Amino acid sequence: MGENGQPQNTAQTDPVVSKPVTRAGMEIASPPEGSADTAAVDRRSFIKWLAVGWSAFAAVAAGYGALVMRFFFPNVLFEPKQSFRAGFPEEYEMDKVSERFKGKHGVWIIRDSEKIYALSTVCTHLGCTPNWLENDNKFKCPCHGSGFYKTGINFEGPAPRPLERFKVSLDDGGQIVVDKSKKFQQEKGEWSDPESYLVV
Amino acid sequence: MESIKHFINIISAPYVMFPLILAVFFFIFPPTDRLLAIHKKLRLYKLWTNGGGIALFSSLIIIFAFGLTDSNFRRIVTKPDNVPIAGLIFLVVFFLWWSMKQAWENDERMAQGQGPREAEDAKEKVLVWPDLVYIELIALILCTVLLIVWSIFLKAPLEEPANPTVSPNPSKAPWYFLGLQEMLVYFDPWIAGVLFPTVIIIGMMAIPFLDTNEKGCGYYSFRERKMAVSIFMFFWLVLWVFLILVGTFLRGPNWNFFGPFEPWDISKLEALTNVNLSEIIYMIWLKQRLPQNIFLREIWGFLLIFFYFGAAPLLLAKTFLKNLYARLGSLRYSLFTFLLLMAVSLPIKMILRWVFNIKYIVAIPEFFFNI
Amino acid sequence: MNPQERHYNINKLNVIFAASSVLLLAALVWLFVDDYSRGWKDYQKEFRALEIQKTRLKHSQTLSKLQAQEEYQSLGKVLEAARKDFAANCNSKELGKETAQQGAENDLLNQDYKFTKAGYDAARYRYESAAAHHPEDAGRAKEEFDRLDKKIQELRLAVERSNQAMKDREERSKACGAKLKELERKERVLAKDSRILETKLAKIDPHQMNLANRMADVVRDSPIIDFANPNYKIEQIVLADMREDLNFIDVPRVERCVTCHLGITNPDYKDSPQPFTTHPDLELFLGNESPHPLEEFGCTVCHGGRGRGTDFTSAAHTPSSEKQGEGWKEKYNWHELTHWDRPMSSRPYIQSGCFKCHSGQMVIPGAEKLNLGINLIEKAGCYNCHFIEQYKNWPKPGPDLTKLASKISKEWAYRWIDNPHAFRPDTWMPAFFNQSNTSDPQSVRRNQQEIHAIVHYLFNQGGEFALERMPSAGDPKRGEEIAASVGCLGCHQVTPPEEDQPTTRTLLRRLHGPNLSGIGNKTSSEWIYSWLKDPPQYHPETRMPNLRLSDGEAADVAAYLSGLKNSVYENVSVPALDEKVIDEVVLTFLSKSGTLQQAQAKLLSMSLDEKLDFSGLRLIRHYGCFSCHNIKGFEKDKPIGTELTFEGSKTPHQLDFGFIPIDHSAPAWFAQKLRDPRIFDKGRVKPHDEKLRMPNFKFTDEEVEAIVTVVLGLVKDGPPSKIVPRTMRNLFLEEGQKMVRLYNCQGCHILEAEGGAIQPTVKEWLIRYENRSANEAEAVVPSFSPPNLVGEGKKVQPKWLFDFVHEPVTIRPWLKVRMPRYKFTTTQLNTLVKYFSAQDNQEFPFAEKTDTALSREERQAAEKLFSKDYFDCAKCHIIGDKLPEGSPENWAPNFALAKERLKPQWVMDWIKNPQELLPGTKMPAYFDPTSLDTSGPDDILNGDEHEQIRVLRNYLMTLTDSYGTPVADAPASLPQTPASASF
Amino acid sequence: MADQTDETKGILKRISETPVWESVFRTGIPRNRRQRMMVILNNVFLHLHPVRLPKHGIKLKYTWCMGGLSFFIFLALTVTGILLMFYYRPTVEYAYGDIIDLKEQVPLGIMREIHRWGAHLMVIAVWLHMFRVFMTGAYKSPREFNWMVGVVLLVLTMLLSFTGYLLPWDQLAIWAITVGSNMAGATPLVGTSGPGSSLLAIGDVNFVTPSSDARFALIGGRFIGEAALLRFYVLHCIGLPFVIMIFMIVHFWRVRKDGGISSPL
Repeated sequence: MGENGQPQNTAQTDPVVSKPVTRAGMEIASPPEGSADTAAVDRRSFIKWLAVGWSAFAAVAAGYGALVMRFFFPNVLFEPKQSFRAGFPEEYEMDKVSERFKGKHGVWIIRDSEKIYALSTVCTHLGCTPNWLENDNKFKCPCHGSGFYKTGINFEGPAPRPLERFKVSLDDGGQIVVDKSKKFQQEKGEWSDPESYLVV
Repeated sequence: MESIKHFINIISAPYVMFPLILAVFFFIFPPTDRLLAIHKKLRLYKLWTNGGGIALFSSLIIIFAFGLTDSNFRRIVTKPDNVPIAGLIFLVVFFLWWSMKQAWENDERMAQGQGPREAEDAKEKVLVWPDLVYIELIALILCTVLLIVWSIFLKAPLEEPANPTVSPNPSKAPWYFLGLQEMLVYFDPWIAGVLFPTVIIIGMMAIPFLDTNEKGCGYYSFRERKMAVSIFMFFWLVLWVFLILVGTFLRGPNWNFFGPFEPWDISKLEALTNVNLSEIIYMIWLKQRLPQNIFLREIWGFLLIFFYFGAAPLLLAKTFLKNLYARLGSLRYSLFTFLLLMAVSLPIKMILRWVFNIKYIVAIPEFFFNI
Repeated sequence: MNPQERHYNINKLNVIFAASSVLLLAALVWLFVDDYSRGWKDYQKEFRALEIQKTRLKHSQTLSKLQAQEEYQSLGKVLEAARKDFAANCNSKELGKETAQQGAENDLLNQDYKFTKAGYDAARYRYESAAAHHPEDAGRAKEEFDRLDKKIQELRLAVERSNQAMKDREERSKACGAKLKELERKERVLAKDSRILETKLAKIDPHQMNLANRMADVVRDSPIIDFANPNYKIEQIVLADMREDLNFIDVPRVERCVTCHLGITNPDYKDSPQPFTTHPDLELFLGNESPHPLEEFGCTVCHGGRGRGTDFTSAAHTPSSEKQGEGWKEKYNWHELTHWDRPMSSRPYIQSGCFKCHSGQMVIPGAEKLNLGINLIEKAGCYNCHFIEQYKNWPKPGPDLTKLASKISKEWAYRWIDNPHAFRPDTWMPAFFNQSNTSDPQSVRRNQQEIHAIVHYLFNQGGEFALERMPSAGDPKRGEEIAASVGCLGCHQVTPPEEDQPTTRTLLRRLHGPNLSGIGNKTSSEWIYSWLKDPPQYHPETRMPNLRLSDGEAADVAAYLSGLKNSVYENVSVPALDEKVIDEVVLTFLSKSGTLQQAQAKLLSMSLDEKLDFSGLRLIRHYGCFSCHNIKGFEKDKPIGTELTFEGSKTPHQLDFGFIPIDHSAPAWFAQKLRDPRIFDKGRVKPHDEKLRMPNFKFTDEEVEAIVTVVLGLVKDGPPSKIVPRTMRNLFLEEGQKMVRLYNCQGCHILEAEGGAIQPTVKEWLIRYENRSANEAEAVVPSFSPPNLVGEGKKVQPKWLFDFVHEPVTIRPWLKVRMPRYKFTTTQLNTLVKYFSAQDNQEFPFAEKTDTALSREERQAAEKLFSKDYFDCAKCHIIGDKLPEGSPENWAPNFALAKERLKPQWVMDWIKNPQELLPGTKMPAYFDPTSLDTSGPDDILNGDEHEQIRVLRNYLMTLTDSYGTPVADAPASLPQTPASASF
Repeated sequence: MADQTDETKGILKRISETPVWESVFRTGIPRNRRQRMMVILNNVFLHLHPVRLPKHGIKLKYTWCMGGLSFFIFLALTVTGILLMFYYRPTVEYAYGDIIDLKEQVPLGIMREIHRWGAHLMVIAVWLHMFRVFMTGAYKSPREFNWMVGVVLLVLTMLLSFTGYLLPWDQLAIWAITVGSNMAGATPLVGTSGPGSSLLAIGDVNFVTPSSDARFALIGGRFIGEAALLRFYVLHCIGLPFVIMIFMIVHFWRVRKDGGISSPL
């Protein structure tokens, strides 16, 4: 094995890849040895194949990356459903914050003189759950001290923006349906979206 | 007794403690020759002698011993997950002292024209078997002993079963991330939680390339590389370890500040009267309503940021940091100043908050873009 | 020689590397494509096209309807004018500028207030905490607090003033646009439906999208990034309560069926092709208001199949027929999902899914096939040989055979056992002999002798039944009339069954007792007479009641019945006894308990009688005759068949398909088994006594399907608590329904809106014996049939009901049909009473006591109402002995019974609105339930209708047998009134 | 030792002369210099070390032994972690109960304490190691690359600790992880509550949603739940240890290749 002349033989017998190519191959290993006349042609084909090979390889590597990334996003979620029925509008007292669905669905339902809206119980700062302080008439987040008015507007603490509201609508039977998959943010001017409240 | 506690409570407030540390820090770890002269005049290097060490340690022990008589302090410090942080304080102080002591000894030797002690030692070669292998074995045996005894004395914490609807007050991240969580008070999550960690990692990796000083390799030393050590100490001790301590021991319900001897009163209120830069400019100075156009509204903040990261390094290169610029070259210099400005932005933001009640320089909550 | 120490040609390596890299890339692309192309996406795309088409159509319809609306058109014009008006008058720039200026000041002031307030709150806390912990600092803290307090009071005033001013300004500018706003609101309300459709179209219809959205519509579903926000995605429902049984552990059910069955809950897709079709019964299933909403019950709970499957095969779809299966193979590349124990139920057996949860109920509303199957199982008595948990302790369906000798002849018995269906095609007695595995001459020969042995044993039991002597020969004609009228036909038939009559549950009620045609050939008139007089005398556990016939009536009926002849068996010869074959039989059984030699020795020592006795006993045990009949000597034997309690959970591997080329599925096996119980012996070589022995019930195909449906529903993985809650009420209902079923109450009565099987025969009787025309008869049938028992629990007092069922009395003397007397135990009677109470949600056993006392004035008022001048109650109602005038079909029950029989509250409700309680009743409505307060007579009790009804009720509760005499138990304080004598 | 009989000596000697012994221990008891060198060279584990060091390199005063201890604690955590895996099931139903059982019934369930405190200790040890390296200027040429690897190891150490924090599935765990993982949601562009997330949209179709952002990739759901527990478990037990091992191998290799312990020039 150690002292065979195989490469030369192959090069000689192979009509397509003939001798010069072998030299070109050597050239990479030791440039000074190359023969000048055929080197240009060889170099071109050399680079061509190398380019094809490595770009394909790079694409494959990118593909692997995409594969792994995609793998981390499953096609279904086993999380609880995002919408729920919240009873009839008449069940909510005027100007009161209802904590009926705080625990189960993470939503406050609030009725004011004109409308009913559903506030998310997720603090916009870092996602803790604020508490409704009836006496202070405000929501106060226990984690970092953010405070919100009944409307959900932030007025103290590190919370960068008001609480989010959820889509509310009436179903065929006249019950309120809160859809948590659709959010409305005050700072984007979305609270004027008619889907974000129920006129009562 | 009570008044001492009260005093400690007051001075440990970040807006007292932090400026205090800032004021003292650069005298203890002087980055320049001028500060070093003051340092020497004040005989602060005595800290790095055996006597200084004893003083440091005994004061630390006294503080803890004194603190542990207080029920509030005891409750916080003896929380199982906080015990390692108490340990961390002792370890950090000890190793800081030890390294600085060796550094000063070497500095003295070199001042007298001798090489560092390590150079002397290095002349002699030692076979690894059995000396090194043996002390390693002993070290890991002792380490195991420590772990076992610790585990016997202190049970790992286990709280109530997870409940996604009830958040404990306060909710704290694991202690080594409390520095980041503390930063959240001053910065938006995308900066404190994403940008800063990334910059910290990149910055740390960049250290060998920014520090072009060839001296001080392979032995403890301070004077030869005081700028590097001083900056590192500032980042590590002040912006990392200190913030962890604040986050662990001094942040209570509602992430309010509580002194070490103050009970964690859930109803404690702090006046949070922060405003954005745009509000100051338009509402208070110009007595106008905020412009509807976001860009117009925040243009001043953007200009300020641009100046801070764009123009300031250039100005500095021409003035204060002329020498540094010359030494580092433009690429290294811009990376260095960027990292430095990034890091300094935290104390700046803190001070802006405390002094001017500034919440955000640029506030575009519509796009979650607040600086 | 090789200074570079090289071996391969580097260029060649480059080419190979390039080629293999490209190959790898291709493979990777293939991998992505393969992962990306999933069948359900095509369905979703198809559905979307359908949805667009439907929505477009609906939208254009709504829109044209809206535009045709006059109101809308005029509103449009007004609105336009209002808009112009608004633009001209309300939108001044100056005003806007002023508002902005004022707004800025207001904002600043508000912010100032907000901050001061925050500082104030904090100062308060500091003061409080200082006062508590550091009193020395409290003074300073208080100072600060007081300062802020003062400041905030001032600020507050300013802020309020400023806010008010701001509000006023806004109000003013709003007022200008108020009219426009109101008009716009009106327009919104009118155009709501069309707007909703428009928004929907904008979401799904690419033609309604702008360029960006159209691009996004394509991009969002492209490979790799289709995780972010795809159009087409797997829809699933996770059912936390409907667990899936994975052998020893329950896991939540995951239902992905709706990924393809996209229109399943939307009634708009009724006519769309599968898989988009709407569910055929949204009222009962899937709808939000239905008892089985999709979110809670999903699909596979009822249908079976693999809920997690997302392609046609992996969802374990099951074809309804082999032909459909072939079609599926072609169309969907379908194959049976072999490694899944619970494939979808195929369409014919779909109702088996109901039984999983509803197996405690006797009747499952809406599941007709299943109900039929349950009835068939009960009638055929499957549970006697095959233990089924639900039918534990049910009675044997066949007659007692211990006293057989008194009833029939040995020859007749032989012929019957040999081929029961020849004599009585609709009998429940199955055929044991001459079946597909016993039709070879040798088996036939052996069977003949086996029957002889069985008959021998049956006639040797020694049971005694003393036949009563008939008082007279009886008049068959009168007997026929009696049989037609007293109620025999609620359970029996007297004519041979019609060919090709579909099996229904009503028919089964009339097959409750045997078909009596041909009974004259079977037994004697004496036996019939004795039986009629006292059925339990012959068969202690019989469910045949005592019709309370007088001796003469019984004799007439006996004479009539014995005249019903069927001579089929006259021509059937009974083969002679063949001792050699009997020996063979005896030897078979003997050799089972000893060596052959011992058996042969034993055989030699036996006489023929002994042999017959011995083999008869063994054969009855072998064939399981004792399961359905009481036979002496088998009191402790256990059922001989496979237990069926969880038969539906059996997988095909657990069933022996033999050499029969049918589909290897459980339903196919069960169906085949029922059609020909012995078929799986085909091609097998077995000794006679090891052959399959299940008898043939000659079920029709539809009956087989119904029974298989039930069997497939006998599964293990029902929900643990079953879905019907185990409340007392439901338990009472179940128990009661069981009795109703066992004693065939619905053969005569209508209960739970079912039953009254006797009614057609009543009609016939009316035509034949009462000379009514067919139409007339049809109209009055309800009056001459046993009463409809709807609301019975509300109506009658429990104690009365108990007594009545125990010992019936006549309530409606005009009825020929009569309530028979059952030999119910106290428990059974209580069960019935509880059942009726539970039916109507009545308190049981106690009800509130109602005071039915009447004052003098009240009594007079009541009598007036009762009289001819007003309601004329006595025109129809019997009062004690006093019968009303007019024809009996207009008569109504006896008032004298009211006090003991009826619940006071019910009487009031009844007077108020009889139609509500018993739709179609003849009782006239004297009050108008829709406007009760004005419908009664005005001159009695000041026209207070409630009072009128109350006194009338109280009055009725005082009436007794001897109508017209003063009421004995009227309260002593009230003067007894002789006024009633005027009637 | 002095009065050891010849016989016992003979037994020890005989054992150490058996072919089995010799096939395992090539060097014999390292008595002389050569043997002491050979024992390091011939043992794959000890081979981590060079044969000889400059004297300061073995001084605790110089090294603090923090690198070695970090590695040792890692090994201890690996062993205790593997043991814990036998009793811990990473599901919402079982996780919390299994942790209780480690304390209540599992023999030597103290493994959990050792694991937890070891984790804290490892973070501290790694920090101190970094501190020592900085103070001795050991990151300087030619050790720049190894410093960078060290930074990666530091980050991985904290991530390992962070992922392990969720596993007991108690209030402490999920809320610490909620606070931590919400930061991922603030990642610019690819986090729903990060700046620029609304830029990744075409028309009305938003591509960064709570179920497709950076936070989701981390916790496998829209909130901390079953999927997060499983992901953190896999990362904690397999993913991150695998990565950190690779980096450790590189780290150790480069320590040797970059000239061993740092010394004054």
